[in-house]
Amino acid sequence: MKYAYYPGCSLHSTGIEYDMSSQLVAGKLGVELKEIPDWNCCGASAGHTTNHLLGLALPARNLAIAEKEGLDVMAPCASCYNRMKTSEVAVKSSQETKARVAEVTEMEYEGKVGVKSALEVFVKDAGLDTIKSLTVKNLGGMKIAAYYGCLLVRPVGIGFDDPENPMTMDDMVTALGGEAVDWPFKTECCGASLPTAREKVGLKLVYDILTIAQSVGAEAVVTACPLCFMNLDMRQNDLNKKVDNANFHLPIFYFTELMAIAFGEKPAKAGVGKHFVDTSSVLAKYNLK
Amino acid sequence: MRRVGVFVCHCGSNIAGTVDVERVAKEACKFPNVVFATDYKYMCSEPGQQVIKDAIKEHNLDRVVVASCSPRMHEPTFRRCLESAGMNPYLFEMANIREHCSWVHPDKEKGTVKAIDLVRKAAAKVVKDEPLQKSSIGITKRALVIGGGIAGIQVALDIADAGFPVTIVEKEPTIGGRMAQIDKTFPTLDCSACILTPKMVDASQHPNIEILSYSEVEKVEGYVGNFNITIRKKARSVDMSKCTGCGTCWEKCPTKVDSEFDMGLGKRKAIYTPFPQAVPNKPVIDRIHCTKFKNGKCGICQKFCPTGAVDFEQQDELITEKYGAIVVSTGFNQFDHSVYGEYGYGKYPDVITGLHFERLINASGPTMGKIKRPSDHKIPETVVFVKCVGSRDEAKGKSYCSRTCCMYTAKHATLVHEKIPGSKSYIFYMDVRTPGKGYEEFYKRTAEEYEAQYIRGRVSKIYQKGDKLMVRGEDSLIGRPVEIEADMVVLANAMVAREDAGDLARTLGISYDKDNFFTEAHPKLRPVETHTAGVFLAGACQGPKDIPDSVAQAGAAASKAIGLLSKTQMESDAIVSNVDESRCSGCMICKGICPYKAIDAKIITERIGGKMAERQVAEVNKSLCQGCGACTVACRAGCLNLLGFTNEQILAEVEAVCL
Amino acid sequence: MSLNTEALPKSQEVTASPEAAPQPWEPRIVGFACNWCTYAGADLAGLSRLQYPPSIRLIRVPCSGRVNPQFVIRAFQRGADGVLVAGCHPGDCHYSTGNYFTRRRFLLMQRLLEYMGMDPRRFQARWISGSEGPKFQQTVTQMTEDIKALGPNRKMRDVE
Amino acid sequence: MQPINLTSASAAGKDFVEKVRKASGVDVKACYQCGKCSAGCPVAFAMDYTPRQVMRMLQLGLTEEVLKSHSIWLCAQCETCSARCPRKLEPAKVMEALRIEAKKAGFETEDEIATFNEKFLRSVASNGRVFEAGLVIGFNLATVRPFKDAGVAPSMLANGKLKLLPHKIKGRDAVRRMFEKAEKMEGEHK
Amino acid sequence: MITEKIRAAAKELLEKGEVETVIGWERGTFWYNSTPVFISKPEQADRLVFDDFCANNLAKYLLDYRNADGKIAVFVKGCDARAITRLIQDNQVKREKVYLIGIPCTGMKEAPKTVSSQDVAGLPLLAKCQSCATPNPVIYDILLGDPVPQKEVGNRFAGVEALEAKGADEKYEHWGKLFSECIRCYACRNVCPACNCRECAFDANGLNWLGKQNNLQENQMFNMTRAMHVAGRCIECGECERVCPMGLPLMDINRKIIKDLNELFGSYDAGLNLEDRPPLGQYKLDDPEKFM
Repeated sequence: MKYAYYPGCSLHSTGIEYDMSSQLVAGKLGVELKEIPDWNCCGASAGHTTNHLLGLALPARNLAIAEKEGLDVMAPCASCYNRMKTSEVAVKSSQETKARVAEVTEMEYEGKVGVKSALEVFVKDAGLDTIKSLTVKNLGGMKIAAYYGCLLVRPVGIGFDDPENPMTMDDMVTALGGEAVDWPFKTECCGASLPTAREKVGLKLVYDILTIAQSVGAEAVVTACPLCFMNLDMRQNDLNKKVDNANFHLPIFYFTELMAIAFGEKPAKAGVGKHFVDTSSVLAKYNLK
Repeated sequence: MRRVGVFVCHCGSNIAGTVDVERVAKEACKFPNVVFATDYKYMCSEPGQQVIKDAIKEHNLDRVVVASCSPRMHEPTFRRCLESAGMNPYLFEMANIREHCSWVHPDKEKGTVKAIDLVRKAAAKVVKDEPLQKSSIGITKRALVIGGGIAGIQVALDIADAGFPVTIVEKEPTIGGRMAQIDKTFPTLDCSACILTPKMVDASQHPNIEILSYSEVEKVEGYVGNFNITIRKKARSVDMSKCTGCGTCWEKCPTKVDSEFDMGLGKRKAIYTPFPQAVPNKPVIDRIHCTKFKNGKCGICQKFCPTGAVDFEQQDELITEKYGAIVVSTGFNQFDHSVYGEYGYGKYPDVITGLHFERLINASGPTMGKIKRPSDHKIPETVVFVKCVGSRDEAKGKSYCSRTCCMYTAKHATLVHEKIPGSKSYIFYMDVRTPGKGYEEFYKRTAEEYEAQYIRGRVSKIYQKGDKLMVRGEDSLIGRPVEIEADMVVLANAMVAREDAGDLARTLGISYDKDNFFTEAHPKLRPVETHTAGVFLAGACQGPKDIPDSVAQAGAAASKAIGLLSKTQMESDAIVSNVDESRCSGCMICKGICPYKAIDAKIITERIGGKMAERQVAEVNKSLCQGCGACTVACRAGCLNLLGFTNEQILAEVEAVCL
Repeated sequence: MSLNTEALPKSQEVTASPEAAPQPWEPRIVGFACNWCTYAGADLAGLSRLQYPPSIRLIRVPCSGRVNPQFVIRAFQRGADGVLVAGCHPGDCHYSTGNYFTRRRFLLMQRLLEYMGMDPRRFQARWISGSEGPKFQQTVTQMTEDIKALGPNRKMRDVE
Repeated sequence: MQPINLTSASAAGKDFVEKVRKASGVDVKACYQCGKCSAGCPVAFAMDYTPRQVMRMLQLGLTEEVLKSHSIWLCAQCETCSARCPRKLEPAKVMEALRIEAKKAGFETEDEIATFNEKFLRSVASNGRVFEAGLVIGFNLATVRPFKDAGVAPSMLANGKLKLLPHKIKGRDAVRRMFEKAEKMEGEHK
Repeated sequence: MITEKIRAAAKELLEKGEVETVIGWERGTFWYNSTPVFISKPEQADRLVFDDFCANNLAKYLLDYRNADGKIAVFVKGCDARAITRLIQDNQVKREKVYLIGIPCTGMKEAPKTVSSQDVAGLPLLAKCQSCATPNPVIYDILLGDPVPQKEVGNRFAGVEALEAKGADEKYEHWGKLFSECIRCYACRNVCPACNCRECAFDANGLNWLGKQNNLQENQMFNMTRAMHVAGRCIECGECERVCPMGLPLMDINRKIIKDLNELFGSYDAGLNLEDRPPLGQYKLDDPEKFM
């Protein structure tokens, strides 16, 4: 299986671990990733809340480049995936939109290729049995809360899993030998740019998610979005400082990091050393160092 | 040469508004055979019909065309008018220039042209009309009630009191229906069993009522007054004649199964009666769970039965009976809220439905009337009620309002306050709809005396947090999101049709709407009849409704059935098929087409070539024929013709319309 | 005695140009409607004041099973530009099986008409129930548009 | 609290509602004010008007008041409301359309969020990709909190999570032209 | 050789008085068409013959014997036998009143172009025999000669498919030209075993299904209505095409109907077995609804 790889801006900076671990997992699963040459930013939520057509055109340019090589796109970041899927669906469903987007991007995107999120490619398409068979060091029952955020599962028709109770990552955790904890905040929003742009509001959302995760006894949280990762990982000590009796030490993982480790890669190579919240203690507990 | 009179109706401004009625009348005069044409403000009114009668006499008319509304509305009216003027009512045609013309074509010029065409069509057909007579058929003076809930029982009692034998066919092992599961009934809070069980006993003891419980209607043939209905009496594995209902069998039976009657909150045995006051109080063996049927072992119930009533070899029994009228009262199902991911897909044990709650507060329920939450049997302090679950929700549920939830939720809140001192109940609502007699006062009392906190807003998410249920909503009156830590949540699920309602409708030949509720003949004027003569509706199977409305409808349906059965003869429609025996070659292709088996072969003798010879021809049984006309097309030689819609009449209409 | 082929109607389609003709040409559609469903659906469309082009003339029959394919040919002969046969959805027929025969007869008839050179859009059959007023309105509107595009029907008609 | 003159408000509101319908594909008249969107909205607690109230203000024609609200900026576009609306409406799309209209009308009630988005897009327009470090620093300076989250900078640098120089893509002029074109074409989404 | 068997069989039946009449073929005025013959005495049996020109389908003559008392014997080729089955299904002929003598048929020949040449072998098979799918009779009391092998028929709907592929106007042009040549002599109806009504709808006065005018649109009405009437009854005996004085390709219409019937309602060939019911006389719940 060969995909046009769309890392997105975060995977080259704040979400570097997600890129590293995705490459490793792709190697293990035999998925060939060919980075889209000269890809541009998908505009994320800033784009489509400023100019709707721009919000469709920015991802369309990347899709057009991928279409030239006849490859479907794989976008690990949930926001990039959501934006590209919205553009793909819009262009496919209306000739007029296709024409207007083509006019803006000055490139022809016919809609012959589509976009898949990393979760779809590495878990759903690969299949749980393949994952089980590749697991060398299983997670030994580590209690993990799978956090999907919103853009992977909503809106209906764009999201690829059940908007209220998605299970793809939970199944992956079980397949890797971990214990996927059932908790109600799988798809509650982490606030995206709010923790940065409007801290008081954004932090409360992160606080609620971490509190519930802790209350169900999760030893770690796994996610598939660099923005959710950054909010949950980087903001823990902000919360510990700013909110009394908040004491969060909940390691946050990318699902590709867990897969890489379970497939026998050295954790450091997967990038777990770069997190804000220390992951070594939980990894040691389940001798995954 | 015929003498046709054309009468164009204004229908106030409904027609005259967008059709030039005078011009239509003027044009009508030019049609062949039309000798008189006029227009009048309201043709269907008394004076309007008088205009027709006078014109018939004055102009010696032998055919009448009325251009007004849909024949489905006033064809009978004008036929009676002709009859009273001494004319055969079938020498009459209508042109629908209202529903099919004035109301749908705003352009007056085009509307008028079309109206003229429609009148020309009617005039062309009326010329070919022949006088027809109705024939009369006997009526089986016996009624069938499908569904033994409160509505079915009430219908049966009313018909039986009028002196006609009634059979109640009930799918469950006992009659009583949904009402038997309910604890108290609004608005008077009297106990449901206290007002239902006496009726059930009356029904079982009434000389005119026969109860076929644990039975279903398999096939319906025939037509009004002469239905023959095949009923499948499902095998109870208990001989009803021997069983005394002593209960030894279900005490000794080792197998425990979730009781459907108790909504899965309590257990029942493999041999069981759904609830103690069951009528007939004779058990049924659940062959899916009974170990005897699963692997041949056990059989304890047979051993201990004092009267040897248990009979494992009993088979389903098919009986066919003749009935004159059918009343359908099959009730409703509760909406399955597992489609709501935001409410936990039905996985949270303490998120229950209204019927579950009814079983909890019911004295003969699984918790003997104490409200204990299913997960850990603790008595809930904070109870949250969520209304409109599945109702008024085009996205995941039904678009309609289920009418009864506002009242039964208010009732539940009252009972929570009474049964759990110090408890607090919150009710999430969009609108409180309590229109019945004494309903609004009942609702107000819940809020004032029973401290039920009403919050206007739909609940967006319910999730488990520790042993509490977090309920997130918005109080849209002050515009603030709210959150409640509840011990138990009761969802007021929508009323939906039974899952097999569609199949039953097809078996009966009655129509049903997009939600599988049966369609009444006319929403306002004929609410308990259906388009199929002789089949009546009562209760929630026709649409969501509460007990008072169901019982009222039951009375109405019963009176309709009694009206039908009280007739000695019934006139069958004159629109029936007719065979031209001289041309019929006896190929009998028509026989296989007729849905009512109204056509059969007969041998006639006639003189052919100088000697008498026998020949087979088709013959139509006028009382069985319902006038669908499917046979007329199958007959290549065209010897089968449908009176009132003959080939000549329809060809005349086609030609008139295509000029 | 043989017929001269000039008498053969000119079969190329006369495309009505709406702008030119003073009064835009209104197609003439003959509709056979079953009394219990489609006729009631048309009544409901009237009750709900759903506007549609005045091109259709409904002939009421007790059941769609009463419509003889020869009526359809006769309608085209006498100048109909389009014919619609409409009845209850299979399974909902008031006479329980009437429309099953309609379905078979008109599936065959539609193909025969097409085989004889009649444009398939001119002959339609639809299931329209008593509660589907909007569907009746859309069917008539759509059919009128299709036939307006085709222009008046010259085939199988009285030879002018 | 002045009474709302509905006659003038709803007249003016009518064509604004039509503009919102064209931009978002949502007919706000269909909303029956059940409040499920507000109940599920993660940031409703911080809003001046809950999503339901925003829809109500549109129904009543209070165009300016709604365009000056904080809610339309705080909305994180997480689509929870659209996924659960019983009338199959999409309040998220309405919020998006209102934010665009507010920007056009010059109202940026949540100026910090508006600034963040502008900086984000300016970085994309000039580099073709977001230069995260530049964005954060630019945003902090613009919001006069130069040292906000400065603490995390060193460890991020060490972990290679912060690039000091933006990566300018070859096609950045094409991307810049896209911004201008989209601006010119009024960005209407049919 | 078959002719001796035929004569012997006929003579024996008549001598024993088992049948009143025997219907067969005899040499016609021209050597290239044999004509039907009705014999009632044993000695007349010698007139009977079976050669390459016995194309007539004798089944329909039984309609004239509806009220005759006593049995009738009739010689039936493969196609004729299917006609008998249809007539029995339409209650026009009682099985017990007919004695069927089956003859496996290798196909009848066309008349020669030039009268003079006597070369029989070189003559091509009749159109209807080229695509014959049932050379051996499906119903008979006795069978003269052993069954003939079923020959490869190829796609009998090729003509129909070629026509179907044409555009609407082309098809109308094609059929318009042909139907304008139809002189409405009704030979096709009179020879067709499927058309077994006592009085045809088109003959009945007062029932103006069909105008008496002999113009294109009435011809279209006649031919299309006949096609619909014989739908599910036509046994592809091809007689209508053979007897049509104007040489119209009538089988192209009937085969179109048969093709559609098979495509739409499942494979069905008329007259193959007695229990079949014509497709338009029944329905299946899951019938297709292509354009409804």
